[in-house]
Amino acid sequence: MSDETVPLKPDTPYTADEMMTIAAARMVRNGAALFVGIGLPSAAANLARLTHAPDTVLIYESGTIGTKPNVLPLSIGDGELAETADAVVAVPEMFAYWLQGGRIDLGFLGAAQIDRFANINTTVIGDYHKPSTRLPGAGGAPEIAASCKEVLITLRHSPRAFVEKLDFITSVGHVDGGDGRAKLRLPGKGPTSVITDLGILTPDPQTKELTLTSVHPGVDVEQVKKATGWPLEVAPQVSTTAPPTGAELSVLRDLQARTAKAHAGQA
Amino acid sequence: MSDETVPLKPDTPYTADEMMTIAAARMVRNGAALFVGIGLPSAAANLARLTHAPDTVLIYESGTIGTKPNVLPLSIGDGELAETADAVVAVPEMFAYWLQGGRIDLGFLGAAQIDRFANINTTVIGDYHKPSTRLPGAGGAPEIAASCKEVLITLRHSPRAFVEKLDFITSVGHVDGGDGRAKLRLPGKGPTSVITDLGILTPDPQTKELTLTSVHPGVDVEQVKKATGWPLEVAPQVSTTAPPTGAELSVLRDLQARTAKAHAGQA
Amino acid sequence: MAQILPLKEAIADAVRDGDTVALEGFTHLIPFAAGHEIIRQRRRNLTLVRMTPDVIYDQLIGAGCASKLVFSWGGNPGVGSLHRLRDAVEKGWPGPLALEEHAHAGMATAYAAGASGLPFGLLRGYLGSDLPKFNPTIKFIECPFTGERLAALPAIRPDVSVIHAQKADRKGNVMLWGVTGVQKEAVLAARRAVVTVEEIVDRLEAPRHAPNVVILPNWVVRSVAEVKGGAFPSYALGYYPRNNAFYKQWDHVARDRDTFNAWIDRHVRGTADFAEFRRSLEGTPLNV
Amino acid sequence: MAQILPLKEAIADAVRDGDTVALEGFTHLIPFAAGHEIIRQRRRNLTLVRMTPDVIYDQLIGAGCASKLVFSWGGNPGVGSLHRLRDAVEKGWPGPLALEEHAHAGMATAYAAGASGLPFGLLRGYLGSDLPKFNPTIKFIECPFTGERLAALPAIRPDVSVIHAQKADRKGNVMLWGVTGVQKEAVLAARRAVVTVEEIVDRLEAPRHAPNVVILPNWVVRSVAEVKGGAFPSYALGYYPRNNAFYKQWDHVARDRDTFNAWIDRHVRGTADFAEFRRSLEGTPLNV
Repeated sequence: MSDETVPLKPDTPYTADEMMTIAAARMVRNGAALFVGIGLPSAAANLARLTHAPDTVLIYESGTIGTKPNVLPLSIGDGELAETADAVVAVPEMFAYWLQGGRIDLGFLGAAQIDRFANINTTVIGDYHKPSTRLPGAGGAPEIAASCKEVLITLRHSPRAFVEKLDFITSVGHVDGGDGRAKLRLPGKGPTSVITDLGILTPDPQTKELTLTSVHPGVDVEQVKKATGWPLEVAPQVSTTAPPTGAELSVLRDLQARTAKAHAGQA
Repeated sequence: MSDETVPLKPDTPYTADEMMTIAAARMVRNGAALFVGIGLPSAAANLARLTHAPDTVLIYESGTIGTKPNVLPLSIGDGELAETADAVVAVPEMFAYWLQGGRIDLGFLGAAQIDRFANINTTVIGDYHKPSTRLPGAGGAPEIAASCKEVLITLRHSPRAFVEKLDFITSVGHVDGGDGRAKLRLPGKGPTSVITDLGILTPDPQTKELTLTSVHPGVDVEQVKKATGWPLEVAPQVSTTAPPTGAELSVLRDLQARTAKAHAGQA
Repeated sequence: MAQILPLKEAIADAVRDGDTVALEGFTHLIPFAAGHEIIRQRRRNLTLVRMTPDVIYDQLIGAGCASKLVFSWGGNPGVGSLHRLRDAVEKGWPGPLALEEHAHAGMATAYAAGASGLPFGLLRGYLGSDLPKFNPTIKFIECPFTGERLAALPAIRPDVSVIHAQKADRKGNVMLWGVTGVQKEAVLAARRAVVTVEEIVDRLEAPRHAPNVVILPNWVVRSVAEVKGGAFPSYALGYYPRNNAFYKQWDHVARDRDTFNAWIDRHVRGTADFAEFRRSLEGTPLNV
Repeated sequence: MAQILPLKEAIADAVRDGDTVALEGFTHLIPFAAGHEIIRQRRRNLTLVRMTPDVIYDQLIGAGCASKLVFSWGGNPGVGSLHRLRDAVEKGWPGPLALEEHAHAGMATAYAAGASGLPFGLLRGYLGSDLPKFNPTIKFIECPFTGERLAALPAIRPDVSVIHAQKADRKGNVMLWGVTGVQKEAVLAARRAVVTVEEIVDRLEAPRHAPNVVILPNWVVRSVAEVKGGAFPSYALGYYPRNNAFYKQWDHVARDRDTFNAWIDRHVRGTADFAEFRRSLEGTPLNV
């Protein structure tokens, strides 16, 4: 029996963030080419690479292709990304030849706000010209969301994040639902899962409205509904996410411990 | 007294091609960035670099920037061009960032046919669909002619080459004369000299019609008129090109001897 | 042909009040020393351009050098907000800051168009995003072959681009490697390009296994200044690592206007050059 | 993910009658061995694409593999005409050859558009030239910002692109350097990419001072075939020089249809692979 399949002892504590990261990592198919944002997406992508998906090709928008960092990068262009990459290319090439070229299997995005069609806001909270909070902005997200064959989104669940109406549409998911993407002639199929600290939402095959399909262990459906700023669709059968395995948890914790140590000073 | 200024002994024989190459080389300003075609332009550009213009930056469309070949390349992408270059870039970058980017001072072109406004044909003799002679085609010439700050053209003088009407306009010089280039919003100022084995033609400042301004030693104006397929404009004062200096001739001959030796077999 | 100049002269020569200035870098090789010199020389009313404005842009904005920012992602990477940028946008302090906001793909394309001498750049982008509603420079055109809608952006042509590189030779030819972002495009798109380097050497040679080596010949660069450590607290691959602690500590300095002002006065305006700036940090939480 | 295959299988797997095929290379690293294998496998009705069709295209055209040529400069560099290309264009032998003719800048842009997933590429080009009169794929559009006329070309998207490179590793990651032309763009623009290499090594490392190193990860390549000397008579920087004598001698072989046929029958169709082809040249004027 390999480490992979050792179930977690029932009383082992793990955090909701760990569950979210692990659930996201599991969605990565081995061998896929991943376009990875900093933060939660980067942690999940690297966890996948260090567990079940060792041949995953990690691509950061800084131009690093096939990178294999030993610690999580604090920034998207850390030296370790360049030093462990199969190839490093200029940023215009990255966006033109690699992302827009349609060769990325999976885009991995975070968000400040998301709506029921998995459109996301990373620009402002409040009015654009008089924002209550000025967020960092689009970065690579609009074209990652448009051009990757498939997109995963990870963010923490709260009514402030899961909103009826975005303050700003930075990047489109399924637009206004249905065939909204097709009408815009967007190349990729858009978000296929939203992984939160409470569960997993999946777009309905027809309406493309996000639907709760899985809750993490110990989370109930009502809790997720309450954390969602619109009347949340719930699948007829809501499964429970498998809890972290011992292997998943220890690899993730080792990774984060190495990372914390490295980032404490120069890294 | 340096070698440069040693005059050629009056009885030293030199060929018309040598005179043409040397006259063309003299037009290169030291320090200029040159976009160089294979053949006569390459010989002239390298001669300039090896004589009065050592800081000339030679650029070949194969992507080699600041190359310093010891022998003339047979092809535009010879290994020596890459090995002696300051930088080598991809061909799309060469055309986009370097040529179209407007940073090349001088383009150096050959031609099969030329007309009175220094438009050139390197495509076909005869009808395009039923050519009597199929030539290699445009290569980089149309955009070299359009985008370099200034263009020099070298070719041998004959009524078959200097024609009333081109069989095909591959690359434009001064279009139909006057402000023809400005109307097309072409960035560079176009051909400023045509250097042949008989003399030098310069566009009239107003009409842009090629005008004979210099004949090589031993050539008379009538001879040039006869070798031109249209009634050639002649400047009020036609100067005589200074004959090759001993230094020019010996550097050119050494270069061509090295080249012939190198190209005899593998090179 | 590039002149080798002291940084102070290179900036004085190239950067004027009201200029559009791009200090580019994608996490790596951020031209901090050059940015400080712009603050010291009290340039005003600059339009600052950068895909990823980070701490040096926070400093330039907080110090009152900028009236406009053209950007696609503005944050302290891995840490959070840029408080000076936010204060300028949200509260107009120390002055109003106009924004021209893009996505990365759009800005990269617009820089490449600038480097290419094209009036505009073309991409599959911005479809469905609200960005074009707030940035009138983003237009859409129809493909003449397929009828698809594609985004069109005017070329970025900065008056001045400033980058930091690993090396130059004595003739001013520049070499950089690793993550090189849009630095080549920024230099080629600019009317004037200033490059700071870790060292000036007799002969340009990349270290073995250096990835993505980029060479900029001296005739596309206006001036080169040697500034050892000039990308601190960012990193220079092969020279020094990123000082992540500085980026984290910056969050505390930048949160408060007075703290920020005191820091800039003491460490940037109050020092003669980057070496003195580095020494002034000794014993402070932002030290190496 | 790239498969490592014998060349015969790689070509049989990737190249079909009627395909649009680009065997790219700019003087350097011309995929001669792969071109010969296409002749041996008697592919027909190919649309051949290349900026600089040279001797291998002369051979493919003379051998009857092609019905169309998309190109921007067709000659034997430094020597003269390609007689088989001219015979096909001027006399329709061995069959008619349709031409789609460009300038280099246009083709480079169209390849880059193909690699970029754009439907078309944009350039300042072709203004005043007769080329657009004879090539209806060249259109002009107006800049939405300045009103300037710019050329627009449909992206080149070959069914198959074939290049030769210096090295691959055992996973099929490819490395090339020196003059790399439009090879990266051709590979990324193609539906299927086949790469022949001088050698397959355990670990991809560029030699010291190798200029312009390009890496193509294995997941953008369909197959890799090791063919030592596979670019002969062109050159592979770091491996062998260009055999200029072959190019000069080719002029004599290609001038006459019968001489050409006999040469192709004897040396290409009559040999099992590239190694045998090379041996068959021994004692002939086209030998190394």
